[in-house]
Amino acid sequence: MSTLFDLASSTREPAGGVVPRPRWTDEEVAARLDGRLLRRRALRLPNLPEGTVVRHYTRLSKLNYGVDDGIYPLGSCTMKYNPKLNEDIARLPGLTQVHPLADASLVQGTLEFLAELTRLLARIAGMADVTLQPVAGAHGELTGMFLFKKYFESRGETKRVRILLPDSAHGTNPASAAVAGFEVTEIPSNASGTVDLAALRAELDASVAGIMLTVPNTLGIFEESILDITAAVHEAGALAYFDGANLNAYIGRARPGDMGADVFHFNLHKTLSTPHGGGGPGAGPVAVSAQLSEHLPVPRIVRREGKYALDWEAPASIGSVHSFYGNVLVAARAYAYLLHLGDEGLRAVSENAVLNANYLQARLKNSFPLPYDRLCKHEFVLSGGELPNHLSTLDVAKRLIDYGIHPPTVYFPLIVREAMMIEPTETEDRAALDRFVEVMETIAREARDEPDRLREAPIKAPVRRLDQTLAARSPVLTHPFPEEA
Amino acid sequence: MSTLFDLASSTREPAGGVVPRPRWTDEEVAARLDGRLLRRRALRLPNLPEGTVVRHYTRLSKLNYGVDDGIYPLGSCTMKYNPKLNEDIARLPGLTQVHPLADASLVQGTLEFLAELTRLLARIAGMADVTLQPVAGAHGELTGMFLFKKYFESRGETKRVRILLPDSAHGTNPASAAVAGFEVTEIPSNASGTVDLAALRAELDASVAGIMLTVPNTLGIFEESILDITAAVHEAGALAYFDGANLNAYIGRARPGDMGADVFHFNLHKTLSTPHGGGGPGAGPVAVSAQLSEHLPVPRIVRREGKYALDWEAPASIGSVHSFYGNVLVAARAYAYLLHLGDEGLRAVSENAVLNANYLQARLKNSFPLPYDRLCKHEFVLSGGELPNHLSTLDVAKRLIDYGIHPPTVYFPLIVREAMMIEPTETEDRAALDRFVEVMETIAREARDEPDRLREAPIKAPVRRLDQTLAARSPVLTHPFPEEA
Amino acid sequence: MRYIQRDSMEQRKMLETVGVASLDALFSDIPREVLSRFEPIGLPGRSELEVFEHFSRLAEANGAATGVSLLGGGVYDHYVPRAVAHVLGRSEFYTAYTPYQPEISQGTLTAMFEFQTMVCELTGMEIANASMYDGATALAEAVLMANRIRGYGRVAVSQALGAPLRRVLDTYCWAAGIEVLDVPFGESGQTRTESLPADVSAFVIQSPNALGVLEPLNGVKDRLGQAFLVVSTYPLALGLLEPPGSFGADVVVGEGQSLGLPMGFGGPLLGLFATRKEYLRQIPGRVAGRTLDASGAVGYTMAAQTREQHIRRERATSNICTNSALCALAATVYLAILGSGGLRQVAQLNFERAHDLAETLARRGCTFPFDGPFFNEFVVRPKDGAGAAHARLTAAGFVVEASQALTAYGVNDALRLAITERRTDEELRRVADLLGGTS
Amino acid sequence: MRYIQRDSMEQRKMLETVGVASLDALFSDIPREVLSRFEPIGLPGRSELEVFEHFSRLAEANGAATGVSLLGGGVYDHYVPRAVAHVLGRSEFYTAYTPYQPEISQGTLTAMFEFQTMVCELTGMEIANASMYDGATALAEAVLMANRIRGYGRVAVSQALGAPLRRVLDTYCWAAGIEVLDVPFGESGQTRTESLPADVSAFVIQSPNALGVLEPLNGVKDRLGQAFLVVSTYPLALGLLEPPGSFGADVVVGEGQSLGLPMGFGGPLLGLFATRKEYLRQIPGRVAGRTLDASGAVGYTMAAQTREQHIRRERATSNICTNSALCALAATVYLAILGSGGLRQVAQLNFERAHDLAETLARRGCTFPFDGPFFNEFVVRPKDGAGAAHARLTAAGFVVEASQALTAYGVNDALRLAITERRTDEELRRVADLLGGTS
Ligand SMILES: Cc1ncc(COP(=O)(O)O)c(C=O)c1O
Ligand SMILES: Cc1ncc(COP(=O)(O)O)c(C=O)c1O
Repeated sequence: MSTLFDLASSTREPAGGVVPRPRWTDEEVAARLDGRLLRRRALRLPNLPEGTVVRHYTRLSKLNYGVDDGIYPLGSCTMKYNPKLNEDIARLPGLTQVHPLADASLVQGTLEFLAELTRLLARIAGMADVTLQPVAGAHGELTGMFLFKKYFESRGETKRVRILLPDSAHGTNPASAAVAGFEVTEIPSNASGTVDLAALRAELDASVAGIMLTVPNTLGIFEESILDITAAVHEAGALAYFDGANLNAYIGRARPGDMGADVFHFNLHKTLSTPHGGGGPGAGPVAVSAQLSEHLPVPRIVRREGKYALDWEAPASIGSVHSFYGNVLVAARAYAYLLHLGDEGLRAVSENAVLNANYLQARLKNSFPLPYDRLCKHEFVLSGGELPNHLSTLDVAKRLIDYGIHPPTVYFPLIVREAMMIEPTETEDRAALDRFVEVMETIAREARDEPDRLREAPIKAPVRRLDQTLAARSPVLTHPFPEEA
Repeated sequence: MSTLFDLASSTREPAGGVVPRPRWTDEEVAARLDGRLLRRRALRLPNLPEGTVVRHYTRLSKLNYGVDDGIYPLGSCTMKYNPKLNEDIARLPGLTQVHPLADASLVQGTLEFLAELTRLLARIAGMADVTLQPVAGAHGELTGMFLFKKYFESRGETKRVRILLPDSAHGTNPASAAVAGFEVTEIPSNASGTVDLAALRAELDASVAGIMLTVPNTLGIFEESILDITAAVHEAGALAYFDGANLNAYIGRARPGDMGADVFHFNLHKTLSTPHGGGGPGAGPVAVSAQLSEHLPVPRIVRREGKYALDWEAPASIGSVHSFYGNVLVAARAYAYLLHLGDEGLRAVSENAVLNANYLQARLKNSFPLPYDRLCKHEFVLSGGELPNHLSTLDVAKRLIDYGIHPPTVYFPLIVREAMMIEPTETEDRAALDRFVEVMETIAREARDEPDRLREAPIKAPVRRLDQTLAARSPVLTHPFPEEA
Repeated sequence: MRYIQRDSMEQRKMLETVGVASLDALFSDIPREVLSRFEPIGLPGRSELEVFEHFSRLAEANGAATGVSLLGGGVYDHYVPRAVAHVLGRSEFYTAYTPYQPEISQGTLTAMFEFQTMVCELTGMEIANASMYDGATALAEAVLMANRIRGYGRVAVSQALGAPLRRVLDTYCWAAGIEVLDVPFGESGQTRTESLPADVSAFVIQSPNALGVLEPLNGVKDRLGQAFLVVSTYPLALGLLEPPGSFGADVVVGEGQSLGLPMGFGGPLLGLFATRKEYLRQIPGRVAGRTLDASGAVGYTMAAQTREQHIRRERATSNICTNSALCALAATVYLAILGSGGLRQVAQLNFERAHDLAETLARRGCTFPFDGPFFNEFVVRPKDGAGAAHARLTAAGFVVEASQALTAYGVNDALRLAITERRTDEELRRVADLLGGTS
Repeated sequence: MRYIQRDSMEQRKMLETVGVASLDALFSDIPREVLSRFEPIGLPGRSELEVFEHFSRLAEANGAATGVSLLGGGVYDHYVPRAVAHVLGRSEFYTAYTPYQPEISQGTLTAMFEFQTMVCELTGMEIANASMYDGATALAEAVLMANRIRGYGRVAVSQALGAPLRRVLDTYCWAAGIEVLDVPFGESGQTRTESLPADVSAFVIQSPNALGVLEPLNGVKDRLGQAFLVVSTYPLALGLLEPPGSFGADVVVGEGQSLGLPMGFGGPLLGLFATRKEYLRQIPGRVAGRTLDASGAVGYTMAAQTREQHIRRERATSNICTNSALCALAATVYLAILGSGGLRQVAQLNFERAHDLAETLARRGCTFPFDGPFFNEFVVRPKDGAGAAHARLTAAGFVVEASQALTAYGVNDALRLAITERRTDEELRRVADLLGGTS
């Protein structure tokens, strides 16, 4: 894998030509700027013609696997198809060439869709209000934890320092709670993979600020006692945070607000089809119940006398969590998706997401152990713990690559040994699901009869299996430039 | 290679949703349209969700090799880098959403750049006038032949029915002459690869309408006697057509008008960097000397009282050769390229094109015979005629594929046995040229020592070597639908 | 010069390898007189930023782009699903050459094969080529082919053939020495096919024709004798309409712009060309065909290349090399995205909106010079004269053809309007008000 | 529903395999009360055409997009070479997830590695992460990190820190229980670094700061003792300016929007985060590192993952998962296209145009509240008052911040103007005329 820096030869002259040539001499610049402020050593950035750069990144792109290349069953990540319409909308010059400090009268179009999306998300959540400011799921969680903190601070309940978390929770949940200054207490899951209600009740005291729940949980299981859980939490004077990364499991037919959520975050880059970009940008809007809405981040988008405006007056607000108003162009995509789907489409989302997952689960459990064998929602978790010949889940994952399929999420959730967390999403059709089953069955057979095929996998990827330990032990994080003369 | 039709399952329900649902019932439609006019059998077009379609064409795209994937040394085709700026310009809604029949007052922007490009191309050619109407090189040739015809018709010289053509000419030249109703006479090349002047003189009589020349010719050799040739043609009362596909060999330092050309066609999709699109669209503007300009196709773009307009009044015109004004969006790209390059850039084009070709020629002639060993221009022709082990040029070409390089043009020009016609273009840098040399040297070695590697090539392409004869002998040109019930 | 690497040190080294002393020496084979006559074009180089801003200004100077188009006549303001541009934006497609090396061109070739299949489906024909320059040259080449095969040196042409087609046809026929005979149309706007000239190589008719009227193709073929029935069609309409192939057409050609191409001031366009299997060796342009590779796997390649100019040179049946491949890919993806269901929807929407408007206009007292059936385009005579109506529409931001445009067809004081699926109810209401007065 | 296949027949077959009777039965685990309380959002589905037209109208309602921007304060109207969008439009990049499976993510990972290298080059630091949400959260996380390491529970912050940064910093510090101490700025507009509070975990300064003024970082680090020097920077300016790393910064953060991102009403943005090698295990966000594959070939993977929340959960140093990967790719390609030469050109153009305007304004009698050096942004006091000048500029189509925006920094009756390479001579002439009167 050569990098851009490997392409550079030291003799190359600057290509230039993107912008007009500057007019001033170095002396004219220096006359206006203290010498100590001027860059002394030239940047070590290669100067290449556009074609060389484009070829380099075209080549790199082909070393990647994206949703447009095939099924991408990463559990919890909801790698559904990203409509091209939405991409084009987010690239409309009328939306992109807008400065965040422009006067509200000059950005009525953007403010309108932000306001409308806010309104629609609140309806989807069945909750009082929404902020679009958080730019990722974990950022939504953090914002939620800030809201918890502010809520209790405003009530003088400063002793509520603990957050309860099921042991099946996504890693960002405890991390977000910790970054916001809370202590985390883990609640064990019961045999059916859901929250152990008794264990929860035992922890619920006056030191608890709240609970963070993922619904359905990371096993793909709906917390059937969800109403009991939230009732118990509320009874104890605590709040319930719902991680909404898995909303595609019930969107269009159930609402977190009706389950007792006080704060809920959306992952627009999961549920509402905005692309992941190889790791972002996303968007993590947060919905709240009425009692928390005064604490939402500023500014709020309001409508006054038929015009949209930004409102900074919110004395009880937690403040801001983003430079401006969140990932506006991600919000545009999500809004476009909602407009297209409408209510009927939202229902189709959960319908197909859950049907596809159950279909895969039903077919795959013959080939791999399914620790929690029951109706699942949008995803389910197999175990690679019983693989023969000392093979591991990692080997299965890497072998999938050889068949041109992206592996599922592996080794998460932690409560399943050698977990393989599989989420087909609603945009896969049956042909794609059947192909996946077929390949998984083949791999199960290979594990038994030809274990080396798994152990040596991948052999058809751009690189063979990479040494992660080496990368962690002796980190090389930047291009090692040869020492200059 | 599965096609879209292989993806379809018959039970699939229409996806819809691109446009609003129609409102009328079938009866309401039928009430307005004679039943015999209404489609009876449903189209056999699969109804697939967008994601499935996008994945299909994404996969197909990866079976292709484009300029962004690496060097593309197809001789005569000038596969240079296609700047992204130009692509974006050609996609500006202000340029694309313009109907060709809109009133001139509403298309002043487009008319302006068409007029400006016309003017600049005339200056580049050093000729009196230009039409942008032809949409490909061969279309330019045809237009040129029409112009010849009209010219002689207008002078009453109806006996001039012959076109002379060097035996090194590109195949479209004789074909264009034939389609325009001329007879073709071939002129042999001399030992140095250029037109045999004596043979030419011998043919030049009153039955000759003109000559078609490629400058530099398809061997990449500049016709050093070009002035003698055109003088002889003119003396005989005939006209000289220059095929300008190879203009990058001298653009910015010499002009066909100064060499005696009466008609000259540009290949914007070669010389001025517009992309080939897998076989079009291109653009083949035609430049003419003053005496021919009254015959140019209508409409002409004119400027009157500070406004651009279309002028249809040209009684001596050949008429039109295109529905409208040629490939306007290709012209936009070419104009953008010219604006960027300016005079200095145009000079750099020929400089680097010729330097790159001579550099490759110098290095490769050690590995493959070079029948015309002399200074070349933008390209040169090697021969695969001496390959050992009964190998052919085709084998070399296919083996290049295994090294990730697009083969050169093969088996053309016809006057070189087992020709390999190599044109690096000016946008390749030395690293790319050196890599090409290295691979060609490797292949020459393999031809000697491991001939099967060539014979069996390609082995790393999406398919192995394809049977062209089978395709020609038993043509299957459409998807064979299974007989319907 | 963002695209060309000019590195003086590298250049020196390369010149050494070549064995010449200077860059100028590389051009020593060009006669000195020629070099000395050279004059630059007088253009300074400009940065990318400047070129882009310049074109942005040019684009803004095109008022037509922000107007509401009611123009037709071969090119229409249809909606293109956004996915089409995404596929076309894959550089593997748009930066590739004609697929001379099929093993690394399976993307282009497979799509060509799909395109041919789709064109056959749409037109009801047996074989199709991989594209022509545009609908006009496709028609001209169809006539050349018919005349090559039949050899009468004369063709009969409907007078309701669109002017852009007719102009190009005239040029090609003039050069080929083919005589063009006119066939008039009647009060319905339909061509009088009852009595057609004999001893012609082809009869050329367009449906919907230049007046928007659908031609009654039924039975025409039977009256033609030896002559080819050459039909120029509007492919999008074929989502709703019976294809010409069902009426015995020998060649179906058409402008494919409606299938996913922008209007682009008329270019690039997409010529469709479909015919009977028996004429395979006669058709112009390229054709992709299915074949097998050395391992027996299915692949695609250019078929029937023996027809091509490479091999037969002056005996070639066609001079076409570069065609409209990327436009054909656009049409292929457009049809793939829509599917049969979607295409039918689009076609019907065009039909019903145009009829809705026409019926409203009729109720408001506008008249119609022709009473034949139509698809999405019709000629209307506004109540108070075409000139005034045209001025009102233009002032209101509509882009309409001047009424003089129809004089070519002998029609005066009328406007031709094309209504696509992009036109909203609100826009049509305004058109109706401007043409027929408020109800 | 163009994206979801709903085929009743297939669904039936799949339900059979699952062993449930109906689609509704798939949701039997959701409590009935919850299901029964459900209410739809009241939205009909709309076709692609309608959604696109709707957004086109919204885009047109943004007057700011066609105005001439003089706005800055963290986000700037820079020109983005068109090739950037082409690379970003490769679906392999934008439709991929975080590179959990490195073997099929070498594209993303190699680009991350390049990005980190570039950020280090620009900032003069040893290591950088693969991106943060935006400049503000990058700064907040830098302060949290400094406080984690130093543990004083207090940080000192320049009052010339931009409001968008300060707001977020305040929120994060409040939640983490970190006290924020203000450090004032002087008449030059530069922060008074002569005497800084002791016992703080970090000193936070921005250069160029909210007033556009370049901070004199020289010697600051020496006066800080244990405290981290945390500098927020404007990366594009670093094409011309000495990087903070040269002045001993411990953490350099910044808003990366200037490197190839559209303004997009402020999001997505790109947080830069660079620091010293010794803090590798402490930095938030992801990092790509070089490694070898089973055959010994070089490849890239996510390094230092042990820090991540997956493994350490509540002891994680960061909760960041999804970040701004695609924005980082944009910056990488932007810098690759420009090269060191191009970046220097862009930076100098910004500098000279802004100084050109400021000097013209000075000649015309405008005054400047601060006399410190600046890059491309400055605060000016128009001759006849900021309010009137603002109104004139706005009426002339310029997009400018209201003068009240500066009251947060104690500045009244002045405007902040940012001038980028996109501003033409003609535009600057008009600004000068509108602010200073014609000369
Ligand atoms: C269940 C769950 N919660 C939270 C997150 C964090 O979301 P983000 O990556 O957008 O920060 C994820 C994403 O991986 C998730 O799957
Ligand atoms: C020398 C020469 N002449 C003419 C042509 C025909 O040009 P086009 O393919 O644009 O019709 C070509 C292209 O292959 C060529 O190389």
